[in-house]
Amino acid sequence: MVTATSFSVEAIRKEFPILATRLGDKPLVYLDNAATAQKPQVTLDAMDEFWRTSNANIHRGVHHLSQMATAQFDTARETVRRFLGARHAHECLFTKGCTEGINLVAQSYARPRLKPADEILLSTMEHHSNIVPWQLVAEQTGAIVRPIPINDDGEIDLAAYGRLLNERTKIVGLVHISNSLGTINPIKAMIAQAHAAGAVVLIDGAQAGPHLPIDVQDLDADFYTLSCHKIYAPTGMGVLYGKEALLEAMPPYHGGGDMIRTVSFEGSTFAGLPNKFEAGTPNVGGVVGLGATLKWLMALDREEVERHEAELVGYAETLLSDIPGVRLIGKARQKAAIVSFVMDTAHPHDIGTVLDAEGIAIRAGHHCCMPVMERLGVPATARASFGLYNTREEVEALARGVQKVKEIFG
Amino acid sequence: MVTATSFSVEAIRKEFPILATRLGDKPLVYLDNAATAQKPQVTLDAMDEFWRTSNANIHRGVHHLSQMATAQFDTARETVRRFLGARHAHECLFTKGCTEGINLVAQSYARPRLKPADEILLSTMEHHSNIVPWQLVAEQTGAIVRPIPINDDGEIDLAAYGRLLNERTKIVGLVHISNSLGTINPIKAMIAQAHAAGAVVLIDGAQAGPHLPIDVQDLDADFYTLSCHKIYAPTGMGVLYGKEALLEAMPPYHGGGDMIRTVSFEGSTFAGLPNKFEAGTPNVGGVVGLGATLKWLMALDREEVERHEAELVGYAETLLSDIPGVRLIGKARQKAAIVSFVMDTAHPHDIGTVLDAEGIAIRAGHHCCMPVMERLGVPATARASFGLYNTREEVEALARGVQKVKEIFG
Amino acid sequence: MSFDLRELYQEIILDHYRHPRNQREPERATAHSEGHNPLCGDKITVSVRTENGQLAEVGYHASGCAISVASASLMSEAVKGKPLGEVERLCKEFQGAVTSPDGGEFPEMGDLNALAGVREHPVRIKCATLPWHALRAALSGVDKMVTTE
Amino acid sequence: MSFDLRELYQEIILDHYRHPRNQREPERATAHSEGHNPLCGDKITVSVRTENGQLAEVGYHASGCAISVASASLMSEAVKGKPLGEVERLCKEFQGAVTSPDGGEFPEMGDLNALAGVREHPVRIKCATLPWHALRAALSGVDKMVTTE
Ligand SMILES: Cc1ncc(COP(=O)(O)O)c(C=O)c1O
Ligand SMILES: Cc1ncc(COP(=O)(O)O)c(C=O)c1O
Repeated sequence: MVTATSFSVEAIRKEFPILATRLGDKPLVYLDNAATAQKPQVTLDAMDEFWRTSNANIHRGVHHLSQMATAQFDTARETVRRFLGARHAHECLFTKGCTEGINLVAQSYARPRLKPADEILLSTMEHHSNIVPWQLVAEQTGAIVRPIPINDDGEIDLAAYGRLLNERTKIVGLVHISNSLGTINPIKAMIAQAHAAGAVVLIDGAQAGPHLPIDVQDLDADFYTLSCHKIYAPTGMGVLYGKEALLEAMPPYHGGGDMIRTVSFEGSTFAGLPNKFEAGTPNVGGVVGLGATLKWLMALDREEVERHEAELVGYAETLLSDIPGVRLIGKARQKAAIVSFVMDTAHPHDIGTVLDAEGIAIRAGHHCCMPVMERLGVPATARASFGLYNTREEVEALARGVQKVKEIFG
Repeated sequence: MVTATSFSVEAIRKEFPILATRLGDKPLVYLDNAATAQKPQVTLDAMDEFWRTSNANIHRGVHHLSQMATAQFDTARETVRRFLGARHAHECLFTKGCTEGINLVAQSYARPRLKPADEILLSTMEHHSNIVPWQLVAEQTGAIVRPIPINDDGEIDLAAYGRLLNERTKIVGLVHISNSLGTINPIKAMIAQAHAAGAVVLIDGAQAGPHLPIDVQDLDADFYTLSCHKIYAPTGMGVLYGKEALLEAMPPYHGGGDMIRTVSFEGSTFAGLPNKFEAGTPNVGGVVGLGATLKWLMALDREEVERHEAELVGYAETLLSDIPGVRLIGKARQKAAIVSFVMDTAHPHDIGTVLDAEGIAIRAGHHCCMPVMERLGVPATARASFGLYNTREEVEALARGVQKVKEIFG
Repeated sequence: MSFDLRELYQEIILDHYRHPRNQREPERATAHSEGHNPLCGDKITVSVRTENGQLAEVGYHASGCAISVASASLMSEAVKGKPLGEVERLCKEFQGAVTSPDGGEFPEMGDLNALAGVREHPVRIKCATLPWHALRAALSGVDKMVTTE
Repeated sequence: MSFDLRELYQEIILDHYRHPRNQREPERATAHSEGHNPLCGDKITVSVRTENGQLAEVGYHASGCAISVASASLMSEAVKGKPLGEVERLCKEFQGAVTSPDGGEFPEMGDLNALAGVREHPVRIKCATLPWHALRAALSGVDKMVTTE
């Protein structure tokens, strides 16, 4: 079956050196993209070039290298602004990861504001990164964390959400795309509801970044986080978007160099955005790589990328559910890039090992989402997650691998 | 003048691609190493190789790439352990920078423990990164930050330190090597004194990492931080060493993936060291680069490196103080790798611009050390800081550049 | 990458996985312990009854992969009724054997030898050792919650 | 990298740096403002006396590099005694001119043209604009503390 699309997966694959890997006599089939994505040559080149020609510390240098490094760093922030559709570049803060972004909001926005009995609503399908920071701040402030239930298909129960929202709701934390189930949540409507109740919303966009075009202004998100290594960029970086007015009203998070205006032992004053939240030397080389990656990604036809990935998901669901004893976990009507499943006779961990022997990389476990596993009554799942470079042939290899599991485990 | 040393700076220079840069008709003379150091080829190769052959998320993967990535990551931590002389690898935590390490200790160790009127002693020559986090925690807890005075040469006043220590002293924060003056502080003795008074000591080793062999057990440091990008490794990483017993007694810092044992909406339990303090996907690619860098550095004859750098400092001090109108700032008896100076007729910022036109990169400003500038009565200094690849010829170029400043400014 | 999965998933392993022996709570248990592998979600509870320096009874409840369940089952058969000193020695020997780098000779340990294949799968070693950790914790009576982080 | 430093450090700049004009607190000042460049430590206080819609007096105290001190000194000469509307226009024109990408024509602004060279030194532009920021802040009477972060 040939699909008529001008998006050429074969051309894209050539841009990712690691995809040519062979494991023994098998080609690598990388279906662990929700954990981390591979990096295109353009990203590796940008970083290498930076280290070889422009490396210096930024912002405080009068010399040539420092000016080059600063210009590249600032350009990357502007690229991030475009990627998110933010109004101002200084609303886009660099963090060390999506997880740090959420912790920053919990500690710097929520902790000084929350009072005992205030409520934080989180969906049952949140990643631990969007649960534990709120549990810590709840313990520190006396606030209460309440789960928003989901249905058996892995969709948020919107009626229950409406009932849970009330005047004590101060914060709502929602994953844009679930990393364990692939569910795309209707966050725009949910944000509007939360705002009507007077709550502030943080969207965990870790899985949305690689798969959907994002427009934080259209969504009216108060905070939005990205995990850069999942968007084909290097490790060690996240982005925290926050509305200017919210960020300005927050106390600094880390103290240190670059986030201050003046320091004396009598007291210090703080810099404006974004510096107030970026104490210390940032990951300059990584940010330059991030900028190159996002530029590359935005230059693709993202609708075609979405269509391609949706086709892979559909094909995988069809092939897998045709295999007796395989059960798909997560059947939301709106889904992206992720297929979770279990088997009657084999534990996900064993599925992972058998597939690995076939050169196929998937993930087995709770995917940092214990509450959703508990809710859906499975200890763990096997998860295949797609990137824009995956192919229908790789989906077929996955299905053959699962047949192999059946050969061994019956 | 030829020095008889088997350490070959010429050979070392060849390992750093950026050092071949020419700025117009001038060779790059990079003397801004205290801000950030350049990266050797071995580091760039290790990272590139990682992205091309082994990139995956760590710890939770059953597949081949994830196992390779995990093994490389864990090996790098063991290399860090050796670099610091720590007892256990799990006492060495990866952070996003030296600054984050200090903030982690302030928030996770100090904040829950400090009571009103408890005292935090910091030397007057601390970097803002080792002042502001303590001011923030002092404000949060009612504790008091007290400066340890320094003398006109830029050395800690040890008698005053002895007098300041008392039973209310809970924390002492000390920079191992001052980034603005180059002073090497007598931290081993100072740690022993602090311990005798019952205080816990954090050493800011940002500048010591590249220049001195470190042995945290010999020093008996409670906490010790590194800034990896200053040790010839990539940006976006720091190391926080903490004694096992202290780290174990501390609550987690960030909540998120990998730092938990179990998560449910009723409550979560936390993982052991080091995971408890490493929520979220770490900077895997960067850590692999760090490991390669430290291995490379440890394979050098570090005594010869020290001797070479000391010679550069001595030579620079001689040449610069021979120029009328130049005044050295910081004349400690124990110094490393850093020469700060001012001129009668030209502001440091203008010195920096004139040197830049000569291809010479130095730093001008307060070096994130406003209190020490205030104390020594200068608004800013010009700072030349050396790395192991700098040469006597470069010191001579610096002196010629300063002559040029005099030609313009008189 | 091409290795023989039959080496790992031997018939005896699959048999113990499908039909775990001694999977029950022993009567009048004298100690319990819970083992946890947070990386893959494996969970095991081990309960023991010691009498006169003997491990009179051992039972468990295991929820996990083939390797961890089979290891628990094989363990229960290997240690049941043995003097406590010998149980301790066996635990040590087994844990040493599976965690030793691949290539060395695996000691002669009867049916337990079926688990030798995990040495070629470093990430699966913790699955094999989890029940043994839990058993030792139950016997030592100190640490009631163990993990294999 | 090879550029003519004489273009940046013209004699007129060095002269104003060494002998800043109007560096004093004006009598009966009606407003003050403090400017700060945290990146290099430049500091300037600008004080003004406005009378009948005129900038009757302007003084400052500048501690900083040659560019910022000379810019303050040149500014004080350019704006003193001017109607406030014209001062505002001049501030805008100057700030626009030095921050516009190098290459465009620098407008004819008398002695201020000596500062055109900073356009080739992006990191030094803030030094040149700091006194002007501070002046506008003093005149607007709103923001008493400005920075050029
Ligand atoms: C002495 C000292 N401490 C702390 C820091 C902060 O290091 P980083 O910016 O890498 O977090 C620096 C570097 O600027 C330093 O020189
Ligand atoms: C939905 C979701 N949120 C948060 C995270 C955490 O991202 P990181 O580990 O990059 O901080 C992840 C990735 O594991 C994720 O999938």
